[in-house]
Amino acid sequence: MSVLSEFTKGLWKEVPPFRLVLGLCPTLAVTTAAKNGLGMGLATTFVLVCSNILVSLLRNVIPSKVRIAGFIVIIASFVVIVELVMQAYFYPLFKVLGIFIPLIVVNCIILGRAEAFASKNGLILSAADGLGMGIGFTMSLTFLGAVREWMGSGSVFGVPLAGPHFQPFAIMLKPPGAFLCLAVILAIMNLISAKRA
Amino acid sequence: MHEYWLLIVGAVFVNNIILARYLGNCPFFGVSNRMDTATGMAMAVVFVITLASCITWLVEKYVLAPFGLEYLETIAFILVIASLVQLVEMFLQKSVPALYRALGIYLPLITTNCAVLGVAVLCVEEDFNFIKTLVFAFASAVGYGMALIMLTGIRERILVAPVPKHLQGLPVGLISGGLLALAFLGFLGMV
Amino acid sequence: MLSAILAIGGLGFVAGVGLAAASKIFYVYVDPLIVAVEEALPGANCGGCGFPGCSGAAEAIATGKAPPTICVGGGPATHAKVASILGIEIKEVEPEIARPGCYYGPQEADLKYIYDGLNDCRAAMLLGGGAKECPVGCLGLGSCVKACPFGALSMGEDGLPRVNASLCTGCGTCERVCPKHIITLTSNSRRVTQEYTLDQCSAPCQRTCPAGIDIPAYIDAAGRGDYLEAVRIIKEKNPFPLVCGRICVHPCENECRRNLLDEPVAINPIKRFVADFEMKSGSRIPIEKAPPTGKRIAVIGGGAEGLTAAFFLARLGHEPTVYEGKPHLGGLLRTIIPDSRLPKDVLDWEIQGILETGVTAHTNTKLGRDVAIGDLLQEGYDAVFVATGGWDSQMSEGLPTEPYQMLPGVHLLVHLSFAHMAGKAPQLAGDAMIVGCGNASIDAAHLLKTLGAQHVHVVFRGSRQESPFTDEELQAAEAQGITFHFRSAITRMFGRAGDLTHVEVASLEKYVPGQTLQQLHEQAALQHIPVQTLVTGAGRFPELIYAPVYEQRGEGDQQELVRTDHWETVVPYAGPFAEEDVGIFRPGEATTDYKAVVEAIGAGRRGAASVHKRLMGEEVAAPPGMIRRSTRVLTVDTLEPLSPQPREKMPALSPVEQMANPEAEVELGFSEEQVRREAQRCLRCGLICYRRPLQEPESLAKSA
Amino acid sequence: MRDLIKMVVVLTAICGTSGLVLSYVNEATKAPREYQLLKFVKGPSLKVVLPEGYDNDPITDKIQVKLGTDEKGQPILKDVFPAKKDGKIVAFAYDATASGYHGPVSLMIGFAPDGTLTGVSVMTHSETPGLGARITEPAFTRQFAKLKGLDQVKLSTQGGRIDAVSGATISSTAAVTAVQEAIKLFPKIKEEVL
Repeated sequence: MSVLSEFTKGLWKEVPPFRLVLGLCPTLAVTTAAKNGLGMGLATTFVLVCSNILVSLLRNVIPSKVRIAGFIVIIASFVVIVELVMQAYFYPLFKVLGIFIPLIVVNCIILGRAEAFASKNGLILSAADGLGMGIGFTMSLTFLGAVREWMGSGSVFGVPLAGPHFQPFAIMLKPPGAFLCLAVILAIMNLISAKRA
Repeated sequence: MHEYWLLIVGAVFVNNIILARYLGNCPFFGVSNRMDTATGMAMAVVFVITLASCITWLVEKYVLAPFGLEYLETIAFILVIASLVQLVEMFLQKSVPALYRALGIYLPLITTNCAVLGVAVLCVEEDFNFIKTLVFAFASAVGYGMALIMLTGIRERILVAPVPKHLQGLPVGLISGGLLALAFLGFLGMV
Repeated sequence: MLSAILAIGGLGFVAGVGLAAASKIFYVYVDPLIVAVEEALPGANCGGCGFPGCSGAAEAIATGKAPPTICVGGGPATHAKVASILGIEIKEVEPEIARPGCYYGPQEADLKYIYDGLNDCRAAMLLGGGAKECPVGCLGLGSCVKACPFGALSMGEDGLPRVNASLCTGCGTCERVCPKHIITLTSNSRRVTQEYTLDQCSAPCQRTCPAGIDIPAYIDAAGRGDYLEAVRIIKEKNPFPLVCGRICVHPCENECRRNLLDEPVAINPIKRFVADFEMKSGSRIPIEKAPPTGKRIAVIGGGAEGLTAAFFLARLGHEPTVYEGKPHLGGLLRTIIPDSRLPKDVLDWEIQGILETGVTAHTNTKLGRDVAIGDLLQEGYDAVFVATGGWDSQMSEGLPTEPYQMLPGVHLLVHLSFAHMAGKAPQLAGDAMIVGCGNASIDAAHLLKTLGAQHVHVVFRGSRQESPFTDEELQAAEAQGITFHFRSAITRMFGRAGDLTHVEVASLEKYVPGQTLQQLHEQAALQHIPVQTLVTGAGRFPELIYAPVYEQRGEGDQQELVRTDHWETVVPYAGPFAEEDVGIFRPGEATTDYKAVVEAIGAGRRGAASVHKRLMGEEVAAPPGMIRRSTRVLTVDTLEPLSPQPREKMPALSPVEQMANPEAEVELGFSEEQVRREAQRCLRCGLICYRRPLQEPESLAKSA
Repeated sequence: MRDLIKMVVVLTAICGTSGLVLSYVNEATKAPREYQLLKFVKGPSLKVVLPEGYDNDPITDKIQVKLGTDEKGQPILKDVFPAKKDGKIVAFAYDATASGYHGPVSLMIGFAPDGTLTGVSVMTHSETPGLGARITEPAFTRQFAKLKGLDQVKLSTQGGRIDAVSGATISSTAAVTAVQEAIKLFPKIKEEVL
């Protein structure tokens, strides 16, 4: 139960959308470009770490009957902060992520970590857990975004990478592409895990 | 009337809340393994989305907007939804035990179903009136239930199909969802 | 700013008040116990407990409708947690584990057709019961693997499921989904009480073994060099591998499929080698035992059968105590087998091992002289199992002229008539019954009348036409107060303390061999005949279980079972070699003697299984579908070309050496290399499969 | 009962605190948020409708013009975005809205100080894709440049110099109407701005 292991488990062993299959909506919806994935991931990480810290601090104060409601308010407050800040300083990203910024509040990862981890563990461990999970989530989203952007628009982070004769797979930017792409990534992760074991 | 038909067809098919708007994906893949749980979840979602959207609309209109507090939408809505779900759960358990047994176990899952908050926020963003909010929320939820039940039907059949080992389970479920979404893409431009 | 605080704070206030009020208004009493129990359960909703999910199970546990141990998925840790919530102690539950019962995957087995349909055993099963020729072969499509809620199963390269023992919780999901019932749960108790049935794979040798040892499995283990595993497999059916390895008549080798090719596998010498290996290692392998049941059982007779019964009763979690009339345990193994075949120190080591599994033994304590069945039951034994041995062991004590009564009210005709000649016969009172005396029945009846019996019943297994008596003789006898029961069998005896009170006689008119006692009860009237004396023409006492009768007292919820001083007898179910299965004195087994120690061992194990079933409240009967001598079993009568390989020769002392040292053991046992070579000869047979060169797909297609 | 009170108090306290913090954050980010909103919603249109060669940021320098009061007495304000060169206003732009086929059509209209249109750009609309939506295309909007006065800014069918997008008369009319509205406001705004 070291801080390091709590941190690193989120990076591969329990990397959220791929292993825990939590937080699928933003994973699928905003990853049309690597940049969007990165932005969403960072926003989520911020909320995750902050809410983990606060929930961990308040875990003995909140009565169990209003636990969920209390946690949600805490999370929602951070989400609103993110929303306002993003609107003020990263407007284009704010516009792209749209409705999915308020929806960070119901991202199962955040409430899940608050419930399952932060409400039972101390400050440092909870922060490490949140940071690890957040970074894992960010990496996953960025990766998925990069793949979809590369296939769907022929570029990654806006940098053209596919050559002049590339015909973009427009479908990759649409919902079916999101589902298919995630399916293939999950299958590859299964394959890697099987090979390792 | 015409307007409402468009709203309904748009919410159920064209902008299907899961397959086109990517809302509520976790339970979409989580409970689509068995038909009875999927049906139960679908019913519970229809109920909660409709109720929650109406109440959040009232909150927005009569609490937030008059004071210029629209920026607190997220926190107010989620608070309302979480409390509402819990209230409904308690109410059903006491008053309609039969319904509680059928739907009750899915209710806690719904709090974190982003479709609920998502539809509530959409209604406010689109500046619907109360009736439109009611219709849109109900239609969206029906679209959700329909997609969930369709995917469950597919996944139940896939269970006995020879799926390559590493695709078994969620990956093939995602592919099924993707093909379903591809089919729904055909509705684009209908409204 | 104030408006924001007020709005959100107000919403929070309203929500809080709303929830608080709702939790009062809509308060539904949920037993906190149920909630606590449910939290302790794993939540996998596997259904292994038989309730709809964990919440259903929690409710059942909390309301006392189910024991805290029903959660098979959670295992002991969960049981302990649940029990501590309920505040009760738990009884340990025997761990179970899934075991696939097929050894040849679809690539190696004979197929009826090539299956290319839905990837599911249940679907494949619909097509003529699956692609395999063998009716009990694994279809290899992995329905069990997919069903396992704990990920304990995987599909091997050979197309057979593999169990990861550390993950298997014994929930039984695989057993329920397997359409062929190939993969089953198995525990120590299930294995030691197992009989071979038609719906499982068995090799000819193991079906022929009177003890029922899983021969292919132990030879396989020996061939791998895992000798102790081989011993463990043998001891699930036979606690005497050292003894049997030396003196067994090994009927198994007669049935060995290798006979079709060259010579049978040296099954018994391999057993001897592995048993010797254990002995030479100086320590004994640990014997798996079921959790203690707290039941005490007296076993009468310390011979091979009694010790076997005691050994298996101990393995089933009971507390057996052996009563032996002679100063030493071992019975005929000690008295009539010469040292040159079975050295005494080997026998002693073997018996010591049996005692160490938890068997108490009292020697020099003879039934009827030092101890009586009524007294043993009075003392609190939950059952008395009588394994007094064959006529030869009776005779080895000489003919008693002062007969002591071993079983309450039961006499051997031969003892009674010798005592009568010596003028020391006991005075009889009340009615008497005679069974199995054949031609001497009427004379015996007269003898009983002379000794004071009022009315005499004669029970014949055969019909009136088959009896050796003429109608006149019968009429004359009946006139003298002798009643005949033709085509009848004694099924039970009843008594109180040390006395026989009455006997249950069943008509066999409608009996079909193979039926159980219960089935017989359903179609034939049972007569309860009050008699105080039962005389048998057999040379020995049958195996019998004496068990106390419980009475239900009190009314409604206050009902409880109270033990009385009445008893009844239970007949152990007959093994595969009995001709008929009902009645205390049944032909083919109980009225003859065991020609070989391995038969006595088989009877001892079945006796233990019968006692166990009785104590657990189950019907004492052979498992349905048990393969009997008369059962037709699918097998093969020719082998595909295989290269012959001569059987290893048993090293033995030369005649000269034998003369020089008559006490020395003659057969020396295989060397390790011989065992390895010999084990390779085993074809590892199944029902119709056996080890053979892999067929090429083309030749398979041609043969199809 | 104690439990219930604690429940209410804790929840109210959390919510209240959250309201406090959020309203502070709201205030703190208000200015940059408004700036960003204008920059990204109106910025691209401004770039199109204002003539090249100005050296200021029209959004930072925006001027709020009071056009009158509504029925409640609240002032009606209009944002006017001036383009300056060397501190002198060379052009300015503001938006105007009219009803289209599917809802409001909102345009940004640029004026030179003499009232000549410097450019027109459609900011938001919800017209039918492929038909009404073609009013956003330069082929349509380009026609407005260099026109002056209500007489010229009319559909050609009504004697003006604007050709409607074929098959989308209503959308085209909406765009033209919006521009006309803007032109009507021009004198008053010019007075305030210059």
